[in-house]
Amino acid sequence: MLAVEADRVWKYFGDYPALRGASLQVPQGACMALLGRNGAGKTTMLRILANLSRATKGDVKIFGDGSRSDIVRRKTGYLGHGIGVYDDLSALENLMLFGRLLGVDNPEKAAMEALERVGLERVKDGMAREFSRGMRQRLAVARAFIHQPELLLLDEPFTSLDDRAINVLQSLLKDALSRGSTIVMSTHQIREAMELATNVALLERGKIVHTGPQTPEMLADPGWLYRTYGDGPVAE
Amino acid sequence: MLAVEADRVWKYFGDYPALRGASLQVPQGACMALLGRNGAGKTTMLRILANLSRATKGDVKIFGDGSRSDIVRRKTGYLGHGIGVYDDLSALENLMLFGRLLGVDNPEKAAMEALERVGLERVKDGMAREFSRGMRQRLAVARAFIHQPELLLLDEPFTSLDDRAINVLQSLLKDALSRGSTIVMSTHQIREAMELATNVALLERGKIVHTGPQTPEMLADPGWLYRTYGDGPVAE
Amino acid sequence: MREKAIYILAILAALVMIPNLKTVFMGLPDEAMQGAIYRIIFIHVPAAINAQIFFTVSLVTSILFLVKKNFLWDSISVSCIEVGTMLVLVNLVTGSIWGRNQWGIWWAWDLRMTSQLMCFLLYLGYLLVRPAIAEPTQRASISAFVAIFAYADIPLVLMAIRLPNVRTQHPGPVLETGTMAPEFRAPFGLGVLAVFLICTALILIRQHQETAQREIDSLRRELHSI
Amino acid sequence: MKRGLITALAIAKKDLQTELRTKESINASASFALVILVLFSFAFDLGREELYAISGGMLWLVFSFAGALIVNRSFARELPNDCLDVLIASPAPAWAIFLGKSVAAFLLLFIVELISLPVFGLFYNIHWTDRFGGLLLVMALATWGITVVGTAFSAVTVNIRLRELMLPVLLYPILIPLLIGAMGTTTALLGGEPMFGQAASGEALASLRLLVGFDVIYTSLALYMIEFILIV
Amino acid sequence: MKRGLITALAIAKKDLQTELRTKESINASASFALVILVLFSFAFDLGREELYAISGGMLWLVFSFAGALIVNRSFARELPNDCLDVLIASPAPAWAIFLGKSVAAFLLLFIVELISLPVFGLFYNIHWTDRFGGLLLVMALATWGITVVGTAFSAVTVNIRLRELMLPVLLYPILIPLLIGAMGTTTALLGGEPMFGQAASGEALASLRLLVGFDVIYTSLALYMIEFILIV
Ligand code: HEM
Ligand SMILES: Nc1ncnc2c1ncn2[C@@H]1O[C@H](COP(=O)(O)OP(=O)(O)OP(=O)(O)O)[C@@H](O)[C@H]1O
Ligand SMILES: Nc1ncnc2c1ncn2[C@@H]1O[C@H](COP(=O)(O)OP(=O)(O)OP(=O)(O)O)[C@@H](O)[C@H]1O
Ligand SMILES: [Mg+2]
Ligand SMILES: [Mg+2]
Repeated sequence: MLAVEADRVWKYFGDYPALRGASLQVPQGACMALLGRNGAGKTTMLRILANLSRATKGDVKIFGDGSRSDIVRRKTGYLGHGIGVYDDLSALENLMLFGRLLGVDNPEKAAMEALERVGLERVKDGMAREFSRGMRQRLAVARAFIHQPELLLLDEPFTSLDDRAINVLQSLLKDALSRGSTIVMSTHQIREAMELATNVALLERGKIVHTGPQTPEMLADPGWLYRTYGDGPVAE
Repeated sequence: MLAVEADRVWKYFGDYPALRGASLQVPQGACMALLGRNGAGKTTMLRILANLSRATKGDVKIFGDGSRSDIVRRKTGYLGHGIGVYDDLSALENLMLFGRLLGVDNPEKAAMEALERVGLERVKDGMAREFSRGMRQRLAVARAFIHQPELLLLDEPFTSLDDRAINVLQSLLKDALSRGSTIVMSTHQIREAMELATNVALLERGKIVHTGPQTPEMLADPGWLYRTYGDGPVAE
Repeated sequence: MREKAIYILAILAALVMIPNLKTVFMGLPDEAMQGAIYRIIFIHVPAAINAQIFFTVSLVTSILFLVKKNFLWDSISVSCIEVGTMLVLVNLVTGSIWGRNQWGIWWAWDLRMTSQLMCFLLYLGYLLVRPAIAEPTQRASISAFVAIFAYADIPLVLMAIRLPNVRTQHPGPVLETGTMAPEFRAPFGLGVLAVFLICTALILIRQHQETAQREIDSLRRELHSI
Repeated sequence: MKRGLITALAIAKKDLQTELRTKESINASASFALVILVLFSFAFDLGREELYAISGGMLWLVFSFAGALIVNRSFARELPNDCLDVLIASPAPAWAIFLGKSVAAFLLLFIVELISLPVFGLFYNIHWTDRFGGLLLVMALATWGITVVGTAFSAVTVNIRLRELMLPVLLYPILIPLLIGAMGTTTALLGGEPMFGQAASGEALASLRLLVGFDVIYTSLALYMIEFILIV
Repeated sequence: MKRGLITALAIAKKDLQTELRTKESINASASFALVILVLFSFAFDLGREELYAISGGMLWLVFSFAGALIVNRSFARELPNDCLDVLIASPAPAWAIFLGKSVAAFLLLFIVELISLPVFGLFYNIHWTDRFGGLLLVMALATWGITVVGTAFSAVTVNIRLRELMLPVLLYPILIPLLIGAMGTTTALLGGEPMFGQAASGEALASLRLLVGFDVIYTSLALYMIEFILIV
């Protein structure tokens, strides 16, 4: 079954079409890297998939369900540019709150487990405000994972992280993949993404111009994809 | 002469020392890549060099001048996380305003030249608000360059840029270097930085643990520096 | 050392205050026009005078902080202002009670009362803004700035009953005009001294807490950053 | 429905927890109310009779200013780390998020009102204690109206620039009927008129009906429409 | 000094340009002023005499609310793209940045006042045209006081949570003497008293002196101290 199925999705901001009939299929269990230049529409696409924004035209089905029922929403985890946790709550309180909102059975237990997974159990009562950037990002990951989502939507998850934080995040994502989750992530850091990606999709000016499995060329040379399927890096 | 000379600089945020006696020398005409993990103190250091923040202890001299006179401030350009241009002014108005503030002789002429350098002369009357992310970043670069600064301080300039925008930025920076300017930039994207860097400095927990010229190892393997001089990527 | 100073101050305060309270309540006769209620003056005025003293200290230490950037000055400022604001509140409440008894109303909007209320609100603003700023250096600088601005009200409070063409509901000056009965003067002076001693002890305690709190905060941050 | 209410409760609890933990917002709004009361007092330097005549008006002006500040934070509180996105993406229904936030704002504003009322009585020498029950009823009804409409507009304005400017401009005109009702009843109550029974003029009852109607209409409207506002 | 003034002018021009281009803050604050005027008219259902007695008070309340909205944006306008950092890093002296922003805020508030004054006259049937000169003088002096202190506090609160709440809490108490002066003089002027000459009561002159004193003290204090809070 397909985890994500977007069929000719259009999204207008005013008169400007940020997406112009983008179609995307992500099989279950895959890790899809959504690549594309600045302004190509990656964030827009992910927000539509996460039901944060409505497509102007076109159909989006998540796990075969086009109606955005809360059953589907309970299966998705979203991590955008912001970390999505409250600065004035402790790590544990944050996770318990989101556990409750996401309909997790035992929010406290789930929260503790999530904290352990990201290695924050020691500081569970610390306010998120006091965390360093790396810790905040981990808390955000724990938050996005707390309900063991079957579909993870990540917008530039590696931005501004150091090598060590990137490793932690990658191993968490690998874990999730091995449990059968599906991942869609946008990124400009192609090398880091390719460690995980099984599939890639290339967005250009609101259209998907290429989708396919990851190939060795992409790993070896990050620019290859753009040169082959996109319009290449031209000097302007 | 040294362009930047920081001598055992301490910066306390309250009682927390973000910098603990960091010393940094940047010779004139060099491009220094300031590397370090999240929270190491890169941003703090750059802000002190840019006179946006005062060191608690220690001396900072820019072009041999420790007093932060406005002559020195006129020689520095700073580009932080934010792009530092006004959304409701046109590209030209923005640059003319900053030209005037920076004491450029003929603000209008300087602004037009700067726009040409970054390839925005076509849209000089467009509001910055309407620019795409890549265009905004270029405008920010033009802003930081308008007074032909002899010292450029850049905080993670490559973040969230696509390959093409990175190329444009890199060639601008190479230009500046060839004109004799000095650059200090922080970054996590070591590969992109190494294209330009002549020197590297590694910050760890508020101390500079290594400075030296760029070597081929660094180019080939971005983790090498951390492993050799830092405490290496340990699993936590 | 600090602890000793606090104990000594507290003991001194007790030594001054207890006999003085005895004089005030048992020794002095009721006042001719007001009856027993006039005894409020022995807390109403010392509270105001001490508040003004501590605000003045905070003005000086705020300026010192801005110049020297040493957190010691900041911690003294904030302790002085906390205690001073409490004293102003005491002054306002006792004044209101007195007014209710004398004039039949809790409050009249004359210049003295208004300026004193303004003083309370200004320093309350200081105490509100402080915790909203997370970064300590910034917090201390901004606090110092606000404290200096707020102090501009103090001369107004003092002048309020001394301006030639302003009529106030509040009684005029009694101290420097010598209208205070001679037997009231000693207990009054001792009252001022007692409040001063107690509050200085409080300020020392608060100042210590403030410093300790900053250290704890930074230790916790350090722990987190590992 | 049940899950929705659980969500609403969780959200309300979270809002109150963060607000009351830092106590900033409640302290600041209470002192804001205090400061405005003081400002009014020089602005309207009136005799005793006239003071009573405008007492309800003043009180509700202060409450509605404080209310605008409180609801302004209602959805804005979700902005810093993009928490709003997470809430919307979660299975929590939009109306439950909205309801939770309205309840939290209501409680916060109510606390501020309870703090300001005695201060108001003191400053203006107005007796309010013997009509406290009636006042509480009016306060509860009108405060709910202010917060429910305010929270709805807070959701509308959360993503626009100049949020803090636009909110009052949108909010106050809508609140006018509610405020007229609340002001009238409050003035009557403070003037010594009872609310029910023989001596009541009937106007108070009419005002109460107005308040209830306002609350019912706007609460249902907001609950129903919030979905369309939050997801664009 | 000369370069500082050029900078101040450039900053003031920039602020006015962005403001007048989008007209956001001026529209919002003018409509806020109007809305408040309308609210007042419901809240204070008074006779003609009493209206004149509180006219100055009402007017300055409205102006100071509108002023708080305008100065709130003064430094906040620099936040979106971290423009404030760029300003501070530039050779422009802090006092010049501050001065430029104060001037811009002054002009904006003055425009809003000039818009609201006739509306006020219409709503409340108050004649103001024959005392326009005196009113202008009072407005200029008091508005400068409001904006200079307001801009200073806008710099203080620019980076703190709850900015829009903290600013009025800090600002209004400091403005009390200024507002008392402005309100008194304005009421007298609207009541028909001339400001100078034989028939003047002398109080107006005392108030003017108060306003000038306030302006001078706080302007110099702010210009001198702003450096310490902008660069930390
Ligand atoms: C809430 C209302 C009141 C306030 C805010 C208030 C405030 C003050 C203040 C600030 C002082 C100045 C102390 C100093 O010189 O440093 C003072 C002094 C004094 N108050 Fe009050 N007061 C109030 C009510 C009253 C009432 C009702 C009375 C008596 C009927 C009273 C009698 C005095 C006297 C006799 C002094 C000493 C005057 C002097 O020589 O300075 N006050 N008050
Ligand atoms: N809220 C919005 N209003 C108007 N235009 C928007 C909005 N959001 C995005 N856009 C426009 O839509 C286009 C796609 O934006 P989007 O953020 O999806 O790009 P992206 O691929 O995520 O780029 P980046 O790599 O820079 O993050 C851009 O041209 C952008 O300017
Ligand atoms: N304004 C501030 N208040 C309190 N602490 C701060 C502040 N700015 C920075 N810090 C702390 O100082 C340390 C250094 O921060 P800094 O931003 O300089 O790190 P960095 O090297 O730039 O990290 P990153 O790679 O994540 O950008 C961190 O622990 C951070 O939490
Ligand atoms: Mg994006
Ligand atoms: Mg940084």
